[in-house]
Amino acid sequence: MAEATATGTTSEEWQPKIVMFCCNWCSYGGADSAGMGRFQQPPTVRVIRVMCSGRMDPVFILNAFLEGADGVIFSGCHIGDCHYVNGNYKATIKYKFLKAMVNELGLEDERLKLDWISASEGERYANVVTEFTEQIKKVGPSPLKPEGVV
Amino acid sequence: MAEATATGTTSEEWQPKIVMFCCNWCSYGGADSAGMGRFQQPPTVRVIRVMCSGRMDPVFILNAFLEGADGVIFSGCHIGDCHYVNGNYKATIKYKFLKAMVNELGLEDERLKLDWISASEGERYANVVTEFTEQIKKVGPSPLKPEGVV
Amino acid sequence: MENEEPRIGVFVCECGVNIGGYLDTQAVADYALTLPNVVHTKVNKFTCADSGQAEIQAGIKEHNLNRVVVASCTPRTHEPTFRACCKEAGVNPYQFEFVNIRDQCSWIHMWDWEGATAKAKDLVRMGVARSRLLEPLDESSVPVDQNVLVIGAGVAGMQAAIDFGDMGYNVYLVEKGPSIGGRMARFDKVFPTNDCSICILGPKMVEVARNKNINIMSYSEVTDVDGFVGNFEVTVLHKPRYLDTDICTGCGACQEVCPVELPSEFNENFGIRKAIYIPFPQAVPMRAVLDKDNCIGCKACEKACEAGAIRYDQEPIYEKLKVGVITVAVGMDAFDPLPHNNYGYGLYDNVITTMEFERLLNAAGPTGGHVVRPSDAVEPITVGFINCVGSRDVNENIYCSGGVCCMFSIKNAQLLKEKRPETNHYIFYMDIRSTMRGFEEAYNRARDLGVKFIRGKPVEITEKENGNIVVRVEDTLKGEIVNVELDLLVLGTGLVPNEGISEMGSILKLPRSADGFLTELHPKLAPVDTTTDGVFVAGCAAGPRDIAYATAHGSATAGRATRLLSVGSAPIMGITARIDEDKCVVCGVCVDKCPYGVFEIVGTNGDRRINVVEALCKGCGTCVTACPTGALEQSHFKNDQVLAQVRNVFQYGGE
Amino acid sequence: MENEEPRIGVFVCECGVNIGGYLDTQAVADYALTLPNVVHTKVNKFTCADSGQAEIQAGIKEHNLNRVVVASCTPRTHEPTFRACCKEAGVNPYQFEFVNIRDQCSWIHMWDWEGATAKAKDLVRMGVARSRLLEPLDESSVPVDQNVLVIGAGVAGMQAAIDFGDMGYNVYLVEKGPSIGGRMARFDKVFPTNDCSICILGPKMVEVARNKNINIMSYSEVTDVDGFVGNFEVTVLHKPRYLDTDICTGCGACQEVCPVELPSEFNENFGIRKAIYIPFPQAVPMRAVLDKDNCIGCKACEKACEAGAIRYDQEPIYEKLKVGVITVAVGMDAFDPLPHNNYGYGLYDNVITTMEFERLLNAAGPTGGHVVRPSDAVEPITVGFINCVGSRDVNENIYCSGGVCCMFSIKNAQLLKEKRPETNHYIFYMDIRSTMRGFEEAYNRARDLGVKFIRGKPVEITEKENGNIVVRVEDTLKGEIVNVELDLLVLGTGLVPNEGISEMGSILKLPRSADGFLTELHPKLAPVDTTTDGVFVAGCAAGPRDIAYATAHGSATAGRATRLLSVGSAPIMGITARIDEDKCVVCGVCVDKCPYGVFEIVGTNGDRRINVVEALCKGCGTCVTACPTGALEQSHFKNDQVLAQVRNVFQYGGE
Repeated sequence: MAEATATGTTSEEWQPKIVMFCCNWCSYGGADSAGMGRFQQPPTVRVIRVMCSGRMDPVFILNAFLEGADGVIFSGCHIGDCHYVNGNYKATIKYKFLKAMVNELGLEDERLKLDWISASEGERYANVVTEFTEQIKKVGPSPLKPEGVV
Repeated sequence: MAEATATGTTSEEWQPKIVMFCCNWCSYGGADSAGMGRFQQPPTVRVIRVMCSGRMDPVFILNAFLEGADGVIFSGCHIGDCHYVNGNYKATIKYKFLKAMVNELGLEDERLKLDWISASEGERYANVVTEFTEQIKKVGPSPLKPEGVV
Repeated sequence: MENEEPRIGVFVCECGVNIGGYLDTQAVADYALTLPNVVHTKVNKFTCADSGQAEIQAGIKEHNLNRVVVASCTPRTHEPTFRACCKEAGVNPYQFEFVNIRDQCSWIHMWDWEGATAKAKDLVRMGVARSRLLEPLDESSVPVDQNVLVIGAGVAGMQAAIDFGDMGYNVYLVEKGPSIGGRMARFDKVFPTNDCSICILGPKMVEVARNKNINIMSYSEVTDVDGFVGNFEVTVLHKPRYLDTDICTGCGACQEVCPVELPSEFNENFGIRKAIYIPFPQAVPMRAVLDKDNCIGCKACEKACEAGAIRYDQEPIYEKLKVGVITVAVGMDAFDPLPHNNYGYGLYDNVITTMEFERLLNAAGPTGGHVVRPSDAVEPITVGFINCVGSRDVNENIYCSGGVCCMFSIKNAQLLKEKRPETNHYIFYMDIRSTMRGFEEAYNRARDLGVKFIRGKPVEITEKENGNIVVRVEDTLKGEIVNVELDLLVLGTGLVPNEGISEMGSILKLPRSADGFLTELHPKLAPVDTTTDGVFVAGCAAGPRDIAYATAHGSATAGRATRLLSVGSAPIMGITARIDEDKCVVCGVCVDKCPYGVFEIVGTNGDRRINVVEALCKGCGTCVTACPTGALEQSHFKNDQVLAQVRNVFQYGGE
Repeated sequence: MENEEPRIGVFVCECGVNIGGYLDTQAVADYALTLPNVVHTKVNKFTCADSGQAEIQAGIKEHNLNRVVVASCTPRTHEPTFRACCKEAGVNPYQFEFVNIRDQCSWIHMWDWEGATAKAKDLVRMGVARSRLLEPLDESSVPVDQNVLVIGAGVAGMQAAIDFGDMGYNVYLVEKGPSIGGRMARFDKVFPTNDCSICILGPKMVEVARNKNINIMSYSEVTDVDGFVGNFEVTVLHKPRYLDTDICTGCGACQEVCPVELPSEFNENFGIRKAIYIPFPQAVPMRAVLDKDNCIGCKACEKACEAGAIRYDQEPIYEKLKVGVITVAVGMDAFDPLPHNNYGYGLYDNVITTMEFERLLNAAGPTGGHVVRPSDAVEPITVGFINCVGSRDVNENIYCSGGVCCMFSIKNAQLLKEKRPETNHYIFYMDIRSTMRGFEEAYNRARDLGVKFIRGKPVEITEKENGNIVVRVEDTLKGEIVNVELDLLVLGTGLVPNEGISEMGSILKLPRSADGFLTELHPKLAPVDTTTDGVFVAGCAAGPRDIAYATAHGSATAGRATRLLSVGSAPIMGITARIDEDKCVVCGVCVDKCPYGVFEIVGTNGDRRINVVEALCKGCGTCVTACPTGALEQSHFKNDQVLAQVRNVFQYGGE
């Protein structure tokens, strides 16, 4: 099992695995800015880039949970700043629907997060990741995680 | 004699009339800069613009004296800064020749002046004019001045 | 080609030690080679360098790759580079996949070698999974309309218009005010040369007016922009001047007779203008404008106008323009100290702003160039200037206004001192920021003239009975509190975004930065490009800067935009929405969801179908998410492509 | 038309109160009407304004004028305006005459109403006399070659080349170094975002290399430029690299085996390079270069080169190019503190410059990104930065380097603090000049990180036995002398003109300003134009500025120059030399006097004559003065035209 440490860090503590969807213009840029600013954060997040938070298909998020995600964040431009007029506003509507779905799946509310992060907010991006990681650590591994998944 | 005060100022003191040749790029610019900087000076100078101090024909200067000029200045870019490579250097050769001519005409040395003034030297321009005016006042009206000329 | 078995090459960049120093690049590359369809991997020192790209191209040839994955920095800066590299070597640029293991991995997990390495492997696995499903896309292009829109006719916008016009392109220069010229027309002198501002601007304004290719649309506003690079549809509102500008000669007879006196905006509300007025003596176009809100309807102007130009019943006109490229040069405003009464402004008569001082100093201004204090019209002897008013202030704006306000104070103190040597001047500052060419020399001149510089931020401003102003300040160089009594206090107000910038940002879909100004595409290397293709930004719309910088910016937008105009076509993204008509039930949800009008229902009854105008699509994918039948897909971000990434975040332990 | 009786109109400008406030404009106009051939006079409020120009044009029509005299500001700014105005109304632009009664009269005699009025009358009389003799001249034009020369491939030059190339023009990009990229390639990070410099520059370098319209001529120098706008003949020296660049693959095998170790210029002489070397890992072109001066001739490289690219006998090649426009972007140098041992540099090991610090900090630098002090290779704990080294200093350079050095220190202190939080940092400054977008925020971040800012110019630097550096400085905010002991001292060196700028200025006939950088045509409104038509200046060649500004400048030159390229022709002045062959004795004096090669003797014996290549003439008139027979005349500055002015300085009292 060469990949035994694939999810982990040097510490023995359990590290959650979080899927994060970022829009290309703001949040993905914010993730890059965190890098440029060297804002350190736990290596728990796997970012998937889409062009707009409006592209955030509920099927993506449900799939992430079914595959084993301990938490999911989706993130776009601040309201009013959408590169595509109002895709982020449309995303908020999906979010409400998804919140309900998450509960129906038997997952805790805290596992799904929507946050607006602009391209310049590198530090805030790092804080969001760090805080969400802590939050997920508190609620523990996802009950939906298929056995053997890392 | 409606033009009685045409050469004068509000004071009764004699005011010389000085002809000044300026190259377009440096000295004429310096004269403008004096204006922009509001560097006050006596209204004794009449500027004639040529493109380069290298255009300074001895005939212009001799004519100026013969017509009644109490003094003549010619001015160009500082050596090394000529817009036309080295026209100002060529002007220095004319100047030596002219100095000799001025003496032969029976005029004082002080009535002819060569000075390099750059476009940015507004204050220096005003000083040159003021000092040359004082100098000419000391030597007095040109002996070559035709009668009745103002 | 679409059914070709994927042959994927994975290139892992060390980026010097930027990646190589914080995670095990060789382990990542070795791991990649274990993934399905990966037939070649290589670690490059710098993948983006010529040598790195050569290695990619050699890999493509040697291993007959049809897909390339690069794990390095970020697609936001380097995707175009690698796409072009792939294309050159025969791999479709859309079958290139970027994996971000620097900005989003090595740089943020600098103390966790194993964690970073494991994450990089995950990310590469996700990228490879997506790569496998990527389809080749055609790069198409759209024609570029040869007309140009310049929004804002300050010095940056005018310069852009002149450059475009001189090149031979037809330019619409839209200015919301009644004359072109912008802020610079109101300055008395410009630093550091102390040139008379309108004297040097006037010829440029006339140059604009005379340019046969420039259509000046003054007193007009851009209210809507549709379309896309090369093909923008612009709506311009021509506000009524209430006169026929073809007939008006700008003689000014109307303003002579108008009985209504109002504060003059051009003179910063010192002095008056009439309800019908010529904006200022050098206005272009030299036409009157009637301020209907304040008109009392006496019709005196109509009687006085020999040309018969007055039209009380004029209506706003909306005009549609088609343009290929746009320069946005909407400029800035001066910080307004009134709402917070900064430093007593608005409370004490003899506290004025820099811009007000400019007009008082101006020979053509309301006082004929005599700087007088408002309380009693007396010419002040002792004058103070406070820098950074509204700038470098956590309560107002954090940013510095480009050193512009420092220079205004220095220039104005100097000019008044030269004009009236009996005056004394104090400049209260935090840092003197005389950075650009000739500025430091101007600062030295002011010092030599005897202008006193006190380093300290005033803590209290009080007014004496005689109207004098007392500034209480800690002189931080002397370490003592001093009280300086002044006849007049001038606030060096900073530069803030133009009041219309928020709306303009929305109309053009341009983001704004934390400082409120429009955001450039890249703060260093693409300073006049924007995130919207074909739209460029010049001058203070993209942050405070001085006149020379704004002018260069104007020309820079012309330089950048002409790349599109001169070639006559612009590439468009392949990531547009496509429809599967077999699945579509013509419910019309997409029609409503799309902000760009990509979709239209055509035909009737049984023949109804959705028509997709691909060139309008900007590739957000929102419609796909909304489509209830799955008939819509976004190329390059298809559901299965994104889901492949989602699924490959995880793996079974024994896999 | 030439023999038409002159009908002169004289327009006297009040320029608001700029003229009208200091002399009697109406009296001047009335006086003008008494002069021969003057048939119309008018006083305008602002002659240059739309309304004033309309008055000129109305005057031309009403009074059938064939000559116009305007008495107003200065021809240096407004002559083109009025010439165009005249031309529109049917008066030949060369029969317009400018009389300067503002800059050279009202503004300099502000307290002498009568003296100024009398002088203005004299000047108008002189102008009218000259006007009477002015001849119509054709405005001719020359074709503009569609090739472009960009000199210098730093970020400004690269940007210009990209923009020109994208427009479709063929670009020669001449760079004296062995790789493009310029100074920016050597920086570690760029402020204020702390982006990795080469990471963002690399793609731009590759973009240049990939652009099919750009011919990169690296390791080459422009040695001569002849000709004129649209038609420059350029000589480029290709220095020998001593290898065949078509064959060299940049593999680096040569430098592996070369036994000669030399200080690495790219790494600011920290670390080594070989006598044959690849300039740096991201170099474009990625080719080796052999430093023949230091080669020992062992031929190890020749044996190691599998491609067989080495050519020891390569000779310099001089190539002639023809181009229509030129962008000069020769950049800057960092101030060198060695000659004067500023702050102990050169005396004490642990005093280094900003650029040296950049290379130490750089992960791909000589220390792999470990900042160590030179004396003992220990990583310093306490680091000091002195700003304004070589700038704002009467003994070195008076000017400020654009705030660039302030930002370098702030960035570098911040980066090292983030990398090694145990370090302490002191920045010694006079004013912190964080003016541009995001700079103030970066300054605040550095403060928040704990970087200490001490306001004061160090007065003494001493070295301790352990190599530590003690900075003695008056902390001007505390008002006390402090001694700060440092492990390492970094000098924030200013920006100075590139060492080659003097020669470049001479080659292109461009003046330099007091600061040593090239002079723009106008410091505010023509920031990238020069006094030589068709030649434009970008980036730090025209004074210190940051990367964003330099990049915008590069695009701005493309914008300005494309005006000429796109129209395909450039107007040339009518004020050239003309010859009267009947008077010419073919003595050849003019041939020697003309610096532009306008004159050539053609024919033999009895058929010998002077051929005048008018397009080469720049209109200085020096040849006319030299011509012994009076055969030469300068159009528009003919002897009788100038003499008319001379004679009309004076008048007889009773006239």
